[in-house]
Amino acid sequence: MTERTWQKSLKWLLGFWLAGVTAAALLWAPAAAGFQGHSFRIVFFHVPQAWVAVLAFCVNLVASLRYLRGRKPLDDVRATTAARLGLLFAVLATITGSIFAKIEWGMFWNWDPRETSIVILLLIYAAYFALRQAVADEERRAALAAAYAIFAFVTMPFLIFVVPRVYASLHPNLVEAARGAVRFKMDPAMRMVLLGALAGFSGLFAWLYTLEVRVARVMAARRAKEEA
Amino acid sequence: MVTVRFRDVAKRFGGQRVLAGVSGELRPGRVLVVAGPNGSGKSTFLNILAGLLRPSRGDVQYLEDDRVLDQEDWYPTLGVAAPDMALYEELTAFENLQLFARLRGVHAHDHAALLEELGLAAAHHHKPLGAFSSGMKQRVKLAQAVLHRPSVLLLDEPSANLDEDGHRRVAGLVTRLRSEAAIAVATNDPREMAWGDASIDLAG
Amino acid sequence: MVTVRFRDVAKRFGGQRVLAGVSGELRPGRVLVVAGPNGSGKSTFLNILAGLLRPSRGDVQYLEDDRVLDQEDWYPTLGVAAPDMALYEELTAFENLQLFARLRGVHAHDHAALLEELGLAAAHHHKPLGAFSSGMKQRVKLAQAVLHRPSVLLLDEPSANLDEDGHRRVAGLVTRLRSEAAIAVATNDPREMAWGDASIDLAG
Amino acid sequence: MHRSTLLAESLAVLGKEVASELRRRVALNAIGLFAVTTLVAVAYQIGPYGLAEQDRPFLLSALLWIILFFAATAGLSRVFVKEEDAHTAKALRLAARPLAVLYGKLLFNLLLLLALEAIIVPLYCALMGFAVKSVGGLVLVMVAGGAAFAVTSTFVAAIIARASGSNALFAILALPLLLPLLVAVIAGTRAAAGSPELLAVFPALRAVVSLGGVTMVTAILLFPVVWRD
Amino acid sequence: MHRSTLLAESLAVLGKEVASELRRRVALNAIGLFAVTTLVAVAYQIGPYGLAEQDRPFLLSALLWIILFFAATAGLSRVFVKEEDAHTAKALRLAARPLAVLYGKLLFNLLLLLALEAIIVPLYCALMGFAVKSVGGLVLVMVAGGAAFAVTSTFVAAIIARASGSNALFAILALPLLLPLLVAVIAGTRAAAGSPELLAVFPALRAVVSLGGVTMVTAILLFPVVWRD
Ligand code: HEM
Ligand SMILES: Nc1ncnc2c1ncn2[C@@H]1O[C@H](COP(=O)(O)OP(=O)(O)OP(=O)(O)O)[C@@H](O)[C@H]1O
Ligand SMILES: Nc1ncnc2c1ncn2[C@@H]1O[C@H](COP(=O)(O)OP(=O)(O)OP(=O)(O)O)[C@@H](O)[C@H]1O
Ligand SMILES: [Mg+2]
Ligand SMILES: [Mg+2]
Repeated sequence: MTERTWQKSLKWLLGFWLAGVTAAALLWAPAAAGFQGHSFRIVFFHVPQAWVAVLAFCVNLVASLRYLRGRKPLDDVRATTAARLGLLFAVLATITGSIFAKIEWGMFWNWDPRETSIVILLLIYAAYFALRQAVADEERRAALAAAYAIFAFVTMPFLIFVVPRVYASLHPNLVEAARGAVRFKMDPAMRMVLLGALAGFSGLFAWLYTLEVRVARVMAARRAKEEA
Repeated sequence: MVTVRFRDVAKRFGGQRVLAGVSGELRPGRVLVVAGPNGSGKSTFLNILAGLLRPSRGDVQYLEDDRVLDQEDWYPTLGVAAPDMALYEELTAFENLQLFARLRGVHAHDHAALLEELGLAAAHHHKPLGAFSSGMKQRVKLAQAVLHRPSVLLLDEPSANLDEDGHRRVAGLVTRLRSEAAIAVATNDPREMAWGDASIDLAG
Repeated sequence: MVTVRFRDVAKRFGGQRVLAGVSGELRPGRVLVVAGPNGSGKSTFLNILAGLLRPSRGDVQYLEDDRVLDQEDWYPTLGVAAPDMALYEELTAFENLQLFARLRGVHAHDHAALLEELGLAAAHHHKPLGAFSSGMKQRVKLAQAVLHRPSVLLLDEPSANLDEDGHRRVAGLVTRLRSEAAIAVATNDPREMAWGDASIDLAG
Repeated sequence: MHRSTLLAESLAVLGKEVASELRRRVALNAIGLFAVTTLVAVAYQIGPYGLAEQDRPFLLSALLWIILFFAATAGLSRVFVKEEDAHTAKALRLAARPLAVLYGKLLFNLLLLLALEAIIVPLYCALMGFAVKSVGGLVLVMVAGGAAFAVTSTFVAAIIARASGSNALFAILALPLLLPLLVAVIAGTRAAAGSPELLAVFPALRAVVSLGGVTMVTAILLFPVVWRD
Repeated sequence: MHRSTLLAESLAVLGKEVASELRRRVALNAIGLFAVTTLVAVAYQIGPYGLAEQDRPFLLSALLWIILFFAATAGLSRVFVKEEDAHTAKALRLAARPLAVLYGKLLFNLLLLLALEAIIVPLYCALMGFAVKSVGGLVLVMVAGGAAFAVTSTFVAAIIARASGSNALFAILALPLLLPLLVAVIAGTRAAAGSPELLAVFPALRAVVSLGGVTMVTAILLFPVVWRD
């Protein structure tokens, strides 16, 4: 197979896979106890979205580190693309999470540590783009953005570990009840669909990511040709 | 003794080509004059030699006894004065020199003598730079550039804002230092062009 | 047409006497050269003429058809360029001129033509000043000083940082404007001293 | 020789501030982000459940104004200091009347502050569960308070920029200007939150308006001195 | 050709910052004015009796840190921004190692913060009737918190100085990174207020110190990139 047809068939495969996972999530997965009606089905989208966001931010970290070592413009493109997709999926996870929270907890927003952490994450990567916008010079923009991304990344473990420990004590009933309920009631069929969805969404991310990077590469090549 | 070798140094800013492949070297004991009209890239070129700007193409090497220096080791050898470089206006002339001496690890230095060599009378040594005249600031800037006896001296328009006497003093300074340093002078002033053993013209 | 008359203008900063009683006048159509070594008080003197500094002794009067102007009315008549005066580096050359034109109520002005008269090619008109070379900034500064056709023009080291061509253009500008303005030029440059019809030497 | 009107000059100064901000490509398009970040920083510490019922009006009003005051300070403090640091003050001093400089910068700060309020206040009320009984009253307090703050902070920023040496006393002078104002706007906000009557905010509003007015007059009288000498 | 030690260089940078600030006091005035104004206004509005008993330790701790946090944010970015505005960065870049610049400016910001805390904290405790059971614990939290705070603010200041110098951008970049720290120091302050045992503040202190340590190491590794490119 040539590279193009190979890529094309991968794309189709991804499409079928996602369609299958969606159908399974909505129709096949058994109802889970402890949830209002069918609301649990949102988990099959919510969790993969959150996971892809985390994945994307890790890709951003790696690309930023590589940029600072090698100073290749393409690594900067990689970092930006990953951050943009990460931001997108984090927003999606927040939206689905809020809908979930409305159904399960009765409110769209509760300042529960999970919600808080993801908002801060969103703010950090929004800040990343605000920084990029504020620097005109391309090299400097890339270097400053990479430095900020790396610096921000090392503070994230604290966001995830320190913050909930202090905050759970504020309104423990809400948080623990919700989390406890879900952890225990995950049956094998549900787990399978969830894993399938995780794989599907990861594939979706990989596709979007490579697409954007390829476009950027072509544009860079064309610009180089124009300048020469 | 440090020699600075530059090969095919080119620089573009966005779409604009500023330097188009300059090669040559700065050698101890010699003065290289960098000439060219306003906006021809003289300051850009000196910034690249100092390692403050990355060239778009080509490279710069600092050689000490044929050993190539890492870029972190360029700075201690360098003395720079330039129009787009200001000293601290809240500090006095003396405090400014003291600061730069400390930063560069120069201990026993007679700042007063250096300032007087450059024609800044003792009465002004303890006045904040914010209250200095343009020519007096320029003299302090030059003192800052040479106080640590640099092996590479990059002077961008060294006698800007100076009077006749100042001009002569800078010429004297360059003469005194040329035996121990590799010197580059970027200038628009015909009198300074005469200082050079070699010259690069960036015009056109 | 404005005449600036100054009588026995003296200035001390703290204990230091900078100007010791200078008298004379700036007359339309004439160029007064203010000479003297660095730190002799040339810029201080121009600042006093512009009303930016209060003299310790003596006074300055602006006379328009023998009417004495209030100090608030000095500014609209004045054009100033000086080394310690910067324009906005975030704004482009064009935007800077536009700003100062608006502030001075000048409506129909061809900024581009003025910049080109001063030798700044059109390619640079829409670049932020922060990316300008020292000589290019100086040209914009001069354009800012003259764009509102001032009746009193105070130029402090007008061709600092300029190349040969820039020098000639500034000389041309002074020649063009001398018929309509009273001009004072403070300078260290022998070539500029030749522009004057009269001169004050602050040395000593 | 031409003369510009004070209005045209003020607008030119305003335009320059806006252009510089746009060129720095930050303050204006990131203004929403700034508002949200600041809000989250506070909401995060003191969520809607963290407060006892009887404390809410006090604390929520105080917190809201701390946020707005901070936003004002962060945006404003540099407008004059930057002119001094970058040596651009001389050109401005020569070309513009002092009052045009004051008005231009003041207008810029006012616009910035009102834009921030428009984003921050509704979001804050939603996020913190701050139930305001008289929305009209709140709007009045916000607009009057925003204007008074813009005046005071602009003037204080000018003082701070030139406070070296002999002017050092001025910085202390700013305190009695700011403090009563902050107290009054907090009281006004609390009144709007606590009572559906528009009249309830009037005592505080009167204080805000008169303080703002007095500061404005002081600023107009003193600014030329601060700016030119 | 000579070489200075990193320590000597850092101290030289610190000395320069202190000397400059003492002569112009821009940062000091901006920070002090904000902190004192908000503090007094809040104290006046809320006062020592204004809060429900059970909420006091938490709310008072949170409020204290919110004031400190915003006050500091208004002034800390100046260390780098003014070098760019005044065009002095080039000389510093050529003469000092990047790390000496980082350490010197970090120390300066730390001193500024500690000075601020030394004034604000006792004043706050007195005005708000904030009874702290373990003064030693509070001091520990304040010092460690101030240090961790200074690290992130200084690093972000270096970034924004090279971007545009906008204070709004500083807040946008720094606040989200400082929030976990804010949570930890508030918890620590509450612990110090609630228990006479020094040990009580240790869990929070551990979080603060480890956060400070990790960000410090990262800042050391990344700073040369930010400063020189
Ligand atoms: C606005 C509200 C919400 C937001 C922003 C949110 C955000 C997140 C994030 C970021 C994750 C991934 C964390 C990780 O990978 O470690 C996650 C996972 C998860 N969320 Fe949510 N969530 C929200 C509401 C909810 C609600 C209401 C429920 C259930 C009652 C829920 C159930 C889950 C479950 C089961 C997982 C995965 C398993 C786990 O890590 O515990 N989420 N959510
Ligand atoms: N950071 C920058 N971004 C964009 N363009 C720049 C930048 N720095 C310099 N330039 C451009 O590069 C060109 C050369 O500038 P440079 O300062 O090197 O000139 P120069 O020869 O030193 O001139 P002068 O005699 O006036 O000092 C100019 O057109 C200038 O606008
Ligand atoms: N604000 C001030 N405070 C104290 N002294 C000052 C102040 N401004 C100027 N001086 C002093 O006044 C003297 C004259 O300065 P001035 O700038 O007028 O000199 P100048 O003739 O323009 O010199 P140059 O040729 O170097 O520009 C100098 O000694 C200077 O230090
Ligand atoms: Mg140059
Ligand atoms: Mg002068």
